Amino acid sequence: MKKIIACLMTGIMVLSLAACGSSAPAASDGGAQGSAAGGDTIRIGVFEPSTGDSASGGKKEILGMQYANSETPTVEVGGKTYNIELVVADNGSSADKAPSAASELVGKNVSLVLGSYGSGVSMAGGPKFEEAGLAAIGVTCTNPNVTAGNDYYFRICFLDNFQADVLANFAIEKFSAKKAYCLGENGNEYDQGLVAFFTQVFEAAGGEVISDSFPTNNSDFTSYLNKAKSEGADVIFTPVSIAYAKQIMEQAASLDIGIPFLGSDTLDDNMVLEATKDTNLQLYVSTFYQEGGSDTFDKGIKDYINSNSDAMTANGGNDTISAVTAMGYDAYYVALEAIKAAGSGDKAAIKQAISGVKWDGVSGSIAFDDVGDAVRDTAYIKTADTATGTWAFEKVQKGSGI
Amino acid sequence: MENTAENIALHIENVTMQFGGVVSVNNLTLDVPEHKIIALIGPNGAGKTTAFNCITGVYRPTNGLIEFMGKPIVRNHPTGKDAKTYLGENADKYAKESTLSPTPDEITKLGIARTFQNIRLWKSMTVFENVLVAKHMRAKQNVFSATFRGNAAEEKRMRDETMALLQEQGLDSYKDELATSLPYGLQRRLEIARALATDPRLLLLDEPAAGMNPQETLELADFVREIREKYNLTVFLIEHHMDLVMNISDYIYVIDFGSEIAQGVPDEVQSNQRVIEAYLGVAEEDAV
Amino acid sequence: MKKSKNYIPALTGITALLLFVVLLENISSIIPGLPSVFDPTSPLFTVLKKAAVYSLVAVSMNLLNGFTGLFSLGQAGFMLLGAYTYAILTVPAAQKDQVYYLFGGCAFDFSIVDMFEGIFGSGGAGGAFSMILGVLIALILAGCVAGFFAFLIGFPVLRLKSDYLAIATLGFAEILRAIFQWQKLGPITNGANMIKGFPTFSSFNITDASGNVIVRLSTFVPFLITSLCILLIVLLIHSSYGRAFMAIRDDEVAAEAMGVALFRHKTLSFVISSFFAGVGGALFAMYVANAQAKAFTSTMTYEILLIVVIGGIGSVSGSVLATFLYVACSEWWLRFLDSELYFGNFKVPLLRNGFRMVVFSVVIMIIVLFFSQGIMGNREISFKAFRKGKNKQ
Amino acid sequence: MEYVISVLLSGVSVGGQYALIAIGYTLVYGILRLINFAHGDVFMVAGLMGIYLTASLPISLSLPLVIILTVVLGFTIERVAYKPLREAPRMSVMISAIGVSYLLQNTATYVTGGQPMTYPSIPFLSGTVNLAGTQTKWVVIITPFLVLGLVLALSVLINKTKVGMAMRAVSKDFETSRLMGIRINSVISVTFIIGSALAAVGSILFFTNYPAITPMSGAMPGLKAFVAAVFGGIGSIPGAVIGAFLIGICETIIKGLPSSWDVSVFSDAFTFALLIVILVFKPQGLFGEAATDKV
Repeated sequence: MKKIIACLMTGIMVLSLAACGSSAPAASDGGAQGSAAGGDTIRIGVFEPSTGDSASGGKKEILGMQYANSETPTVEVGGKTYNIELVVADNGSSADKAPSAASELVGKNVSLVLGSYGSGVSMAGGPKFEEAGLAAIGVTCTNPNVTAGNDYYFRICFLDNFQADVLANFAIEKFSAKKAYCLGENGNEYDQGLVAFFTQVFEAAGGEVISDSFPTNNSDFTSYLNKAKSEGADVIFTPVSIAYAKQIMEQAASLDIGIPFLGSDTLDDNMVLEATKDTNLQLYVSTFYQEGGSDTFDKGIKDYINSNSDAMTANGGNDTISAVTAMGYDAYYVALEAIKAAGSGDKAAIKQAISGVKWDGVSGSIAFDDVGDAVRDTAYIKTADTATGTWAFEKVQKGSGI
Repeated sequence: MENTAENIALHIENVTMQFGGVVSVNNLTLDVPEHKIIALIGPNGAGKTTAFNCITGVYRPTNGLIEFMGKPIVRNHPTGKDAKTYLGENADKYAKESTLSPTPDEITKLGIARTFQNIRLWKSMTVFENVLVAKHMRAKQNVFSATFRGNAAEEKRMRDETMALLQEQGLDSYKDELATSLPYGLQRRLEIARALATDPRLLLLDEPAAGMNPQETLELADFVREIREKYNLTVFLIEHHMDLVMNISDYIYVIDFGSEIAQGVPDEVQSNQRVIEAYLGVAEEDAV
Repeated sequence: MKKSKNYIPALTGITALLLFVVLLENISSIIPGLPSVFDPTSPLFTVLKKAAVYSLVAVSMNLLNGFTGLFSLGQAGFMLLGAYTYAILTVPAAQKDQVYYLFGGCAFDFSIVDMFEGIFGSGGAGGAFSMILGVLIALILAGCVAGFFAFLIGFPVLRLKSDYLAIATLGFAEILRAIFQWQKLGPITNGANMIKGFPTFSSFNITDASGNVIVRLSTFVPFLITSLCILLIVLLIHSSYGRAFMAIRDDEVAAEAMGVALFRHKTLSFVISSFFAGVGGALFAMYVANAQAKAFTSTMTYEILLIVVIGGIGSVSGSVLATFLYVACSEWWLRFLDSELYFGNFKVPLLRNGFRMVVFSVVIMIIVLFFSQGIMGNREISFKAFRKGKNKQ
Repeated sequence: MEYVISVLLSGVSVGGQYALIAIGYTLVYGILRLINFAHGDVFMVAGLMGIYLTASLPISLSLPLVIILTVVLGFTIERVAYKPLREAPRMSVMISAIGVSYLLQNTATYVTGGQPMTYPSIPFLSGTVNLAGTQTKWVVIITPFLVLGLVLALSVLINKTKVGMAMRAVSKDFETSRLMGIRINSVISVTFIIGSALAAVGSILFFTNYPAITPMSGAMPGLKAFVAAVFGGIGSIPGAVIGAFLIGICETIIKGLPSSWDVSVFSDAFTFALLIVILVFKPQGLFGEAATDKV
């Protein structure tokens, strides 16, 4: 019996090694591997969750990169045309799977990395990239600690504190809110970070904040929502991940809650939108991109989604464009710019080149500061049109500049 | 027992064990004098093993006192819910004194060792290891000295003693076999050897001859006497084989439905009418 | 006695393994042109590091479940305690404000490493020595904190029967997680945010003045610590106490009747197992370079339990072997199952994201159902068995 | 006042849904002495089946089909993963249960692609109603009554029928029942069938109320239902139901406590703390019978 297992294990081992061998071309000594490795291919690593809690967002982000890749599959460097290949590794939305996904990408000799959706995995994978001297461009990881202390991590999105600032100001300007109820997941740095910054800004402006956290995998939100109502909150701020947001919206609808909801970029998702359809909910979210911001992009990606059933599934079964898709799209072009600026697929050169890259993307113009964060001073606020089940543009909101 | 000049090894007084509404042992009082072989007999379900379990700390008796070598080791009286449902006698006798309910290992440490009715050897361990574990209790060591091998001398002593014990019991040739691979008779013998390894003064044997043929039973009788001499033991045993009981016991207690119905030397017990009734059942048809 | 001689080949084996790991890690800089799998950043080394960490936790769980027969599912909780203790104690004071940015710094405004740097100096050899000493002490304290909590919780729960014990320890781990994520404890635990910036395995690489790595030790370090800990566990198992644990596993009533103080030995085993789980948790934090309560879920405990089962309940070498196979399969070799694969124009069916884990769980079920002894049963890989095999020929 | 009513309402409805899962746990544990870790995941799979079936079939057809398929699933799990281990140590069966739970979760992740799925709204159940100034779904009101009805039916089954008698006998003494000619395997299968059917009904109620399903949706309700079963005294159906309602209500009350106390995060932790306290002080639960080990 033991022998059978032993044989089986050996078999798996051999097969998979063979698979690894065939998919990863034998490389190269130390430095100039990017250009030497694939001949005329440059690989871009995609470090995104496609399983776990954040799978939904991760997949949409990948979608944007894939579309961009299908639009511009090559890059011209030094008079030579290189094919761009996207290498996807699933970080499983969890910090303990992230390092191995990161080294998977490193092992496949990518020239730079895009991702991830979610800050926790980015922070867990970051040291691997740093160690390998590989630059990573965060797409929608908004936690300040992603880039702080890691020279190799950059990002093209705004930060949590900026986003919370924007939303707090919006709440005050639009609803003259005096009392806000914040609800986040316990132990989720994204939720708790936004709630903390929101509280700072809102209280500084003389408002009152009540906040609650719910335990992971919670389903019943009616108690929290009823509490918000009985406390007389003017707005409810729920910077939670998609699955919870969906649950909260559904339950709020059946409770006839009557208080406007403010959401962060994670709520900018079809599934959340769907939950608000045919209800009397008011949902406002801050986001990176608003559909209609670039007609060519909108049209192009809708065609892409509609013509590709896998893409359709990844987008949740319809062709509404998520902001993270636009961000993924922009990230791809920023990466191309960096490769062009570096003049090769060499990872060290690319790292050097990134900080100087400027790009006018569909989500606005992108440039980096010294820490590696994108310089952004505006966010889009959009609202769920419950009659049609689409997003409607509300306004461009600036922060208070704290 | 009449002869009070003898030292009493084990003294059981008014012990009652009640499970819910069932009284398993009822007001049992008996003495086991030092260096004697005393038997506790009775029909199936009479409460013999329960009595053993009270002595060895597996159960906490509902009421009563147990003394070992003149010192109280177990004492209890019904309290709380037990007091309301208590069906036995002498409920107040021990109420003033503090209760004592040691765990089985503490009893063993005092010098009472036992075997089990259904053999309970450690099945994944060898014969040698089975006996060696019983030496663990009296070893001078702690978990650090044991892990870092600071107890090498002590470990060697334990191993040597174990080996000597196995040799005496004629089990040394099986020492690396799994305990459960031994033939039945040897497993019983190993259980006794294991109990001896705890350096007891009183040995409790729970049906040591169960499942043995007459020849083996006979050998067992000699064996029990032999170890009594060699280790200066007192033996208290439960048994069904009347041949064995009558052969080796110095004194016999008979219980039925938890209560004592007779006591005496083998001949007295053998001819006692209540004992015969208890074993054969009252011949009701004849009585009518 | 004969027994002590058996440790010599075992020690030689471990030393050889450690030397091999150092060699493997540095081979790409010694001999250029090797396949990319030997690059220091290749998945090979990530897998080795993770497996080294997990194998310690698996062995610690085996000590409890396999050798003492206590079915506890609290391993992730004790790892959490270890990880946080290590992290809080070693993040340099200078970085604490950045890491605890939501709470305006940490309540513990010191770091063991800093403390030693104060004594031995922070540069060159003194700095290295301070870091090693600081990390070691933090690791031991991590184990102690986990062990202490095990002692506290063990008092009520170790009296419970097998499956009740399992569910109670599982519950305890969940409670711990909720507490460590609580924003009100933020100044200590950093609330929901991760703690980072402490020394990791890579900090042990020897670098030259300009920061280039000369000798890599980042895989060697977890191997060394794990080997030491497992060696201790093996010594314990083969001591008088280990035998008492096994007696409890085989028959609790008989063990107690033969003078093994049941509760004391159960507590001992529980505390020791949790100590090593705590050290394992600290190593895990070093591996992922952060500490965050979110990672230490019951799924993690289940994963470790399944590793123990695959390796064979009651076999230390089985647990170690199973860990390396499990981690390598789930994180490396079977990854290809997650992406679409084409042979020419033929698309291999079923392959897409998540398929790897399905295949994996099916394999686990097959092992649980049909090979319930696991790879090793309760046997061990030993040189003795090796020699026996030779003699037969 | 409105607020108190709303908190209690959701407590009762959560409790009712836990009760339906808890019965499955308590029955199985009563008979096999097995914590069926996979039960919560069966509940989750029942929810997913509800989604996929209603997508292609009318509700009137798909809901009964959900129950039937869940029963088949529960039955199959027992036959494939637990029956071969009947003679093995209890720990092995429990590990097998954990394995099944892992498999169901991973398969669900694979099938759904890790996306949260939306449970369809079921006519009437999903409709809203205004009760004493609090708006809520019909399902919230109906759940406790439905649970009571099912429990009554179940007690009749257990106390009045032959199968029920066999189930009681097996839970009292496994070996003797076998010797007395009770077909153990059929009894166990019936137990799993009842448990799974109730879990399916539970899933319909639960997910109508909380319509997003992720692969992890079953784990927490499953564990809590188990705690409820222990709380009420394992093996006792009324115990499990009362335990479930108590836990459901306590949990929502904790969530509803003032935010300034910041204790709502401990609503899950509370359940487990309760479990530990119960196990330590009253291991037989509220209505369970104390058992003594035979030596």
